[in-house]
Amino acid sequence: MSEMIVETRDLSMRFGGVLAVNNVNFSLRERELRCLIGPNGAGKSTFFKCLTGQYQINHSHGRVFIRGQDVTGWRPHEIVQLGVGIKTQVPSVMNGLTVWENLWLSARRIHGKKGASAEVDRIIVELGLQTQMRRMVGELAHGQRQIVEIGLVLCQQPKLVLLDEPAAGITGAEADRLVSLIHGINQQSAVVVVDHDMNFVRMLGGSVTVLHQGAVLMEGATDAVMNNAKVREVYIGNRAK
Amino acid sequence: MIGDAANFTSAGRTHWGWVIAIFILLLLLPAGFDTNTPTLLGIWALFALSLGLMWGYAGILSFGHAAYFGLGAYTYAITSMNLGESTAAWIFAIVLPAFVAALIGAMMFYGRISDVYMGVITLVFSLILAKFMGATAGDAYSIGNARLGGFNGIPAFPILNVPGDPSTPIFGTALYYVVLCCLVLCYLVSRWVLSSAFGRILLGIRENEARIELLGYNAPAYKTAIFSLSAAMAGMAGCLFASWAEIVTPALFGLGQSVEVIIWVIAGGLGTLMGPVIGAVLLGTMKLLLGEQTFIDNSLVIGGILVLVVLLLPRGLLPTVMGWRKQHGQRSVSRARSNSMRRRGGERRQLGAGVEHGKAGQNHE
Amino acid sequence: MSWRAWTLTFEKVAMDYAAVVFLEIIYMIAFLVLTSAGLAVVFGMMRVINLAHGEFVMVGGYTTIACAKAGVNIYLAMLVIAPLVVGILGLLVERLVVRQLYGRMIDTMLATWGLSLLIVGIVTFIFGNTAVSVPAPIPGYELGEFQMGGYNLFIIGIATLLIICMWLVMRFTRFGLVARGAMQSADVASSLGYDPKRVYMWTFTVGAALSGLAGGVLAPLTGLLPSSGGAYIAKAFITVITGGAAIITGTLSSSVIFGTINQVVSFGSTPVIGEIAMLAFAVVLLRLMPQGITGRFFRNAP
Amino acid sequence: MSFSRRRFLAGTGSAGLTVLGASIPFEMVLAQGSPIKLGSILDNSGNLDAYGKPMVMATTLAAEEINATGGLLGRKIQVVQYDSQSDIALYTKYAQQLTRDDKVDVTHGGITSASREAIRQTFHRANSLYFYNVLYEGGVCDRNVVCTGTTPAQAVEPIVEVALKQWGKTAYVLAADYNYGQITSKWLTHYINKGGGKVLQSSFFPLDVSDFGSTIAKIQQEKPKFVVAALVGGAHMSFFRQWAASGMNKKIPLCSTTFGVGNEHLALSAAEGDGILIAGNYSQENTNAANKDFLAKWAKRFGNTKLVHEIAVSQYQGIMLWAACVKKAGSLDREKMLAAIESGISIQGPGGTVTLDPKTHHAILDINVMEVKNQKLTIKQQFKARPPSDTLQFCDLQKNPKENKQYEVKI
Repeated sequence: MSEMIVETRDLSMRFGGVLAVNNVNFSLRERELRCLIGPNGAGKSTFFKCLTGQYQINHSHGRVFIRGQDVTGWRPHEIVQLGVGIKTQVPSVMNGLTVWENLWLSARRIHGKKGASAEVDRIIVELGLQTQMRRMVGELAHGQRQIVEIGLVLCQQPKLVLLDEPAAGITGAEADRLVSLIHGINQQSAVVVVDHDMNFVRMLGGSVTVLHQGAVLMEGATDAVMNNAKVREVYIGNRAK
Repeated sequence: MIGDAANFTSAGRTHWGWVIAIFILLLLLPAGFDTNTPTLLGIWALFALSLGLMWGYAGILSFGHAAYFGLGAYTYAITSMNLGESTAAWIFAIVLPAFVAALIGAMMFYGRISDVYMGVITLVFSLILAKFMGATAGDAYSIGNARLGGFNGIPAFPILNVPGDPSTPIFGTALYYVVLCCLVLCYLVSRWVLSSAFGRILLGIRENEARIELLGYNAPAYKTAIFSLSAAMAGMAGCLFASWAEIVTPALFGLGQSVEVIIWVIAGGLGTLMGPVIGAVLLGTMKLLLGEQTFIDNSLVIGGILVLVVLLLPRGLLPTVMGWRKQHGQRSVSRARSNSMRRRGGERRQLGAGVEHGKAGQNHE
Repeated sequence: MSWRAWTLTFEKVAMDYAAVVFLEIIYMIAFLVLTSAGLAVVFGMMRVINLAHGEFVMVGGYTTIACAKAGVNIYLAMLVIAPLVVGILGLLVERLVVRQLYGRMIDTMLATWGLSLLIVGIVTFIFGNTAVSVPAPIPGYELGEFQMGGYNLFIIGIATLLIICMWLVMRFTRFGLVARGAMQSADVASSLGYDPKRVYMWTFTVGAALSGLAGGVLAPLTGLLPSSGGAYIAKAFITVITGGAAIITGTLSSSVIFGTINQVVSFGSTPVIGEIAMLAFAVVLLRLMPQGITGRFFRNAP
Repeated sequence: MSFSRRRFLAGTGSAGLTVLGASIPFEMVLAQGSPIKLGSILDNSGNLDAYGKPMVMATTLAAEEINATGGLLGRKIQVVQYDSQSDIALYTKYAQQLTRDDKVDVTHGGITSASREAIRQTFHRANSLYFYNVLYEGGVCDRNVVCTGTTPAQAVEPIVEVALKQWGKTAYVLAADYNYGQITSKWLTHYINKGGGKVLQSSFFPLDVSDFGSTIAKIQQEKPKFVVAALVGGAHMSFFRQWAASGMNKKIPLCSTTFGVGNEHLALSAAEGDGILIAGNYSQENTNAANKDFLAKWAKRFGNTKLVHEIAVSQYQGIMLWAACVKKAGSLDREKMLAAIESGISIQGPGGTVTLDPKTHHAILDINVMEVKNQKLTIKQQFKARPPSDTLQFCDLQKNPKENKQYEVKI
C-alpha cells in the first residue's frame, strides 16, 4: 500500500437508521487526480468528512489509511498535519480577517514565523489577489472566497488535497481558473474532488469514482464512466424523482 | 514577528502614545486625589482586562469568571495567613486559578462544548464555589490556621508586603502603584500574546474554529491555554482585591461579580484591550457613586446601561468612538463594519451549529 | 413493649419516613418544572435564553403577595393576576428589546441580563429591599407519624397540570403544531404561513406568563426579596439547558434528575450540599451530552 | 430621620433628604464649634434590613435627644451614617472610611457577628472606640470594644432552663451558618447538657437558604421534645412559615435566640407565631418609666412604635451609655474614656438598668423570658441584672488590657 496515498477498507457510516456510507473500499495513488461523483444523497460529503476526520469513525466501521498511517478515529488537525489540504463544501474561511491574515494563518504552521510572510505574498500573487489582500474575506464575493480557501490549501504545501464541491456557485470564467489551479496543485500532490457538476468534472479530466446509495457504483476514466448506462440511469432516474 | 505586523492588523496594535500618556497621568494621580477608590477601580480594570482578552480575541465567553477572581482572593488570604509573608501567597494566587482554569477549560474544549453549554458550565462552577464557601463556617473547615468562615469570609489576614519583608505592608498609595503596575504589565503581556502567532491563531479560532482545525492547529489546546492565562490575570486581580479590602467573602464568587465584569467588557468594547479597562473604570466609578445614595437602586442604572449598550452600540464604547474618530480612514471603517458583522455572524454561526448538532443524524449528506 | 411490636412500629415509621422523603423529592421536581417551564418554552422555540426569567418569576411573586395583602383572593392572585401581569411585562420586553436581537444569541442573553438588573432595581424602588411573604393558604396534614405541608401538594398538583396542558397544546393545537415546527427550524413557521415575528411574540408572552404563574404559586412558601430572581434563574437555566431543546421532555427529564439528586443528598447531608451535588451533576451531564439530554435522546419529542 | 424609600413614597420625609441617602454624612444640626462625630454602619437595606432599619432610627433618635439637651461637652453630635446593604465587604470599606477619612470619635454599628469581626480589627488598629450593640454569641475580649447586647449566659441560659423544665430533655438545634450560629449552638449544647438534657442534632443554614422542607422532615424523624432556632435574616424567616404550614407548631414547641429581634412576630400571623418562646433584654411591655418615655419619644418622632425591637433598643442604650461615659470622662481623650467605661457606669434604659462590667466591657442586663402571643411578646419571667458570666470566664481586660480575641466555649 506504499504508493497508495489514501485507502479506505470496508468503510461504513451509519446515521440512525440510514447507512450513509456502505463499506466503501477506495484508494488513490500519489499525484493522482480523482473526482468523486454521485447524485444528491449518494453519501459523497459523508465519505469526504470521514476522510477529513470531521466524522469520527470507530474501528468496527472500517479503516482509513492516509500516507501509510492508520488515521481511523483521528481528529481533523492530526490528519491535516500528515500533509493533507482540505477545502470544505461551504467556503470555510475566517470572515473577520483580511485575505493576507487568512493565508498567513495557514502558512504559519508549515513555514514558521520567518517563512510565512514570504510564502503568503507568493501565494497572493499566484492567486492574483493582490488588490484584495487587505480586505476582509467576509466582504469578498462567493467565488473569490472559494479562491481564498484554495489559497489556504496551497499554503499548506499538501501531499494530498481534498476538495468538496469547489465549483459550487462560481461563474464560468472562475471555473476555468479553478480547473487550472487544481491542475497546478496536482503537479505536486494527489487530489480528490467531490462534485456533482458533470461539466466541471469533464473539464478536470482524470479518473472518476461514482457513489450511489453510499456504495461505489463504478470507477474508471471520465468518458468511460460518463457513457456508462448504469451511471446515466442513476443520474437521470434521480433527476426524474 | 513584528516584521509582518503591518500586514497582520486585526490583532490590533499597542497605542504607545496613549498608553504612556495615561500611565504618566495615573502615576501623578495620588498627588491630587485619595487613592483608595482609584486602587479599587484599577483592580476591577485588571479583572475586566482578563475577560476582555479571552472573550474579545478568542471568542470564549465565561459566565462565571468571578470564580477565578474569588479563587485568587481566597488563595491569597489562606496562604498569606499560613505563611505570614505575602510574596509566595501572591504567586500562588495567580498559579492556582490558572491551573484550575486549565483543568476546566480542557474538560470543556476537548469535550467540544460550545456557546450556551459552555456558559452553563462556567456559571455552574462559580455557583458551586460560592455555595461551598458560603457553607464553611464550621471549625472543621480550616486550612492550616486559616478558617474559611463561610458567610463571615476571612478577615484580618496579612495584606501585601514588600517581598521578603513582612514588617512593611503595602497599602494606600503604595498599593495603588502596585495595582497600576500590574495593570500595565498585564496589558503589555496581552498585547505581546496577541501579536504572537499564538494570539493570531486565537483570532482564527474566534472567526472559524473548524477551519483552524482544518489548517492543522489543535484548537482545544489553544483555547485551554488562553482560558488559563485569563484566569491567571483574574486571580491576580482577586489577590490585589483581597489585599485592598482586607477581607474575602463568598460574595466574591457570586453571580453579581460575573455579571458586572461582562457588562464592563461589552460596554467598553469587545475585541479591544483598552475598552474593557475603560468600561470597568467608568461603570465602576458610577457604581460607587450610586452606592453612596439609596434613592435609586444602582442595579437599576447598571441594568439600563447594559440594555442600551447592547441595543444601541453593540460594538461597545471604544470601537464606536474610534469609528467616529477615523470616519475617513477607509480601512478602519471597513474593519469596523465587518467587526460588527462578525459579532452578528458569530452568533448566527453558533446558533446554526447548535441547531445542526441538535438534529445531527437526520441530515446525512 | 415486645420486640415484635417494636419492629412493627419501627417499620411503620420507616415506611412513613420513606413516604415523606419521596413527597419531598416530588415537590422539588415540581418546583424545578414550574420555575423552568417559562424559560424552556422560550428557549425551545426561539433559541432565545431569557436571563430576566428569574425576575419574571420574582415579579409574579410580588404581584401575588401585593394582591393578597390588598385583600384579593390569593388563588385568584396567583393563578390569574400574576400570569397576566408578567405576561404583559413579557410582551413589552419582546417588543422593545428581544425583537431587535433575533439571531444574536449572546447579545440577547446580555440584554435580558441587563433587563433582569433593571427589574430588580424597579422592584427595589417600589417595594424596598425587604423580605416579604404571605402565609400558605392550605393547612398541614398528617402522614402517619409525620406532619406535612399541605401547600406542597398544591404545588405538585399545579406542576402536573401544567405539564399535561403543555403536552395537550403541543400535541393537538395549531399553535402546538407551529411550535413543534419552530423547534425543528426557524423557517417552518413561515413555511406554514405564519409570520415568525408574531409566533415569537406570542411564544415569549406565553413563556413570561408561565414564569409569572410559577412566581405566584411559589410566593407563599418562601419569602421574597427583589434579588430572589437570581436563585430561580440559576436553577432554571441549568435545568433547561441540560434538558435540551425539546420543551416538555427535556424539562421534565432534567427536573426529575436534578430534583431527585438535590433532595436525596439534602436528606443525607444538608440542603446546601444537596444543591452543590445538583450543580456538579449538571456539569457531568453536559460533559457527557454536550447538546443536553434531548439533544442526545428522544430528539423529536415535543 | 429614616431614609427608607417607602417612607419617601408615602410622602413623609423630603426628597432632598432621601437623595442625600443613608450613607452620606449629614449634619444632624448646624453645630456651633466642631461637632462630635458618631460613626454608624448598619444594614439599612438587604436581607438584614429588618434588623437594621429600626437601629438606624434608634441612632437618629438618640443623637437628636442628646443634641436637644445641649449635646456633649457643649458640642453637638454629628452622625456619620453608612448603609452596608447587608454586604460584609462594604463593612470593611466603610470602617476604613470612618477611621481614615471621617476620623470619627466613636462608632456604634455592626449587626451580624460576621460584620463585627470584619471591622473590629480595623477600629482596633486605628485606636478608634467601637460599640457593638447587638445580642451575640459572647466572648469578644478587646479593650477597644464595648458590647451592650445580651450574651448566651444572659439570654440563652434562662430560655434553655425554662424549655428543659416545661417541655422535656431532648432538643434539635437549627442555627445560621456563620460565627454567631456556630458559637451560639455550642453554648446551647453546653447549657442543655448542663441542665441534664441532650441535643439530638444541630443543623446549620447559610443565610440564603429558604427551603426547609427536608429539615422539617428530619426534625420529625428525630422527635425532639423541643426545637431551638438561632436563625438569622429574611430568608430564614421562611422556616417559621414552613414550620407552621406543615402544622408542626401544634406538635413540637419552638424556642429561639433571635426570634422577635427582627420583628418576625409582626411578619408572621398570630396563628403562625403563637407559642414561640424567646428571651431578651427588651419587651415593649416593660413597665419601667424609661421605656414609657422612650416609646413616647419614638412615636412622636416616627409616627408609631411598631418597629421598636430588642437591638434597636440596645443601639439606643449603647449610645446613651457612651454619652454617659463622655460626660463622666469630661473629654473624648481615649484613656479618659476607657477609664470612664471601666468605672462600673450605668444608665436607666428602656430595657431597665444597664451597667458596664469593667472586666469585659460587656453590659449587665435585665432579662425577660417572653412568649409570642398574637403578635406580641408577653413577659413570662424576669431575671434582674444578669452578668455576662460566659465572657467573664475568660476575659479580664483590667488585668491584661492588651488582649484582642474572641473566646469560644469548649464542648
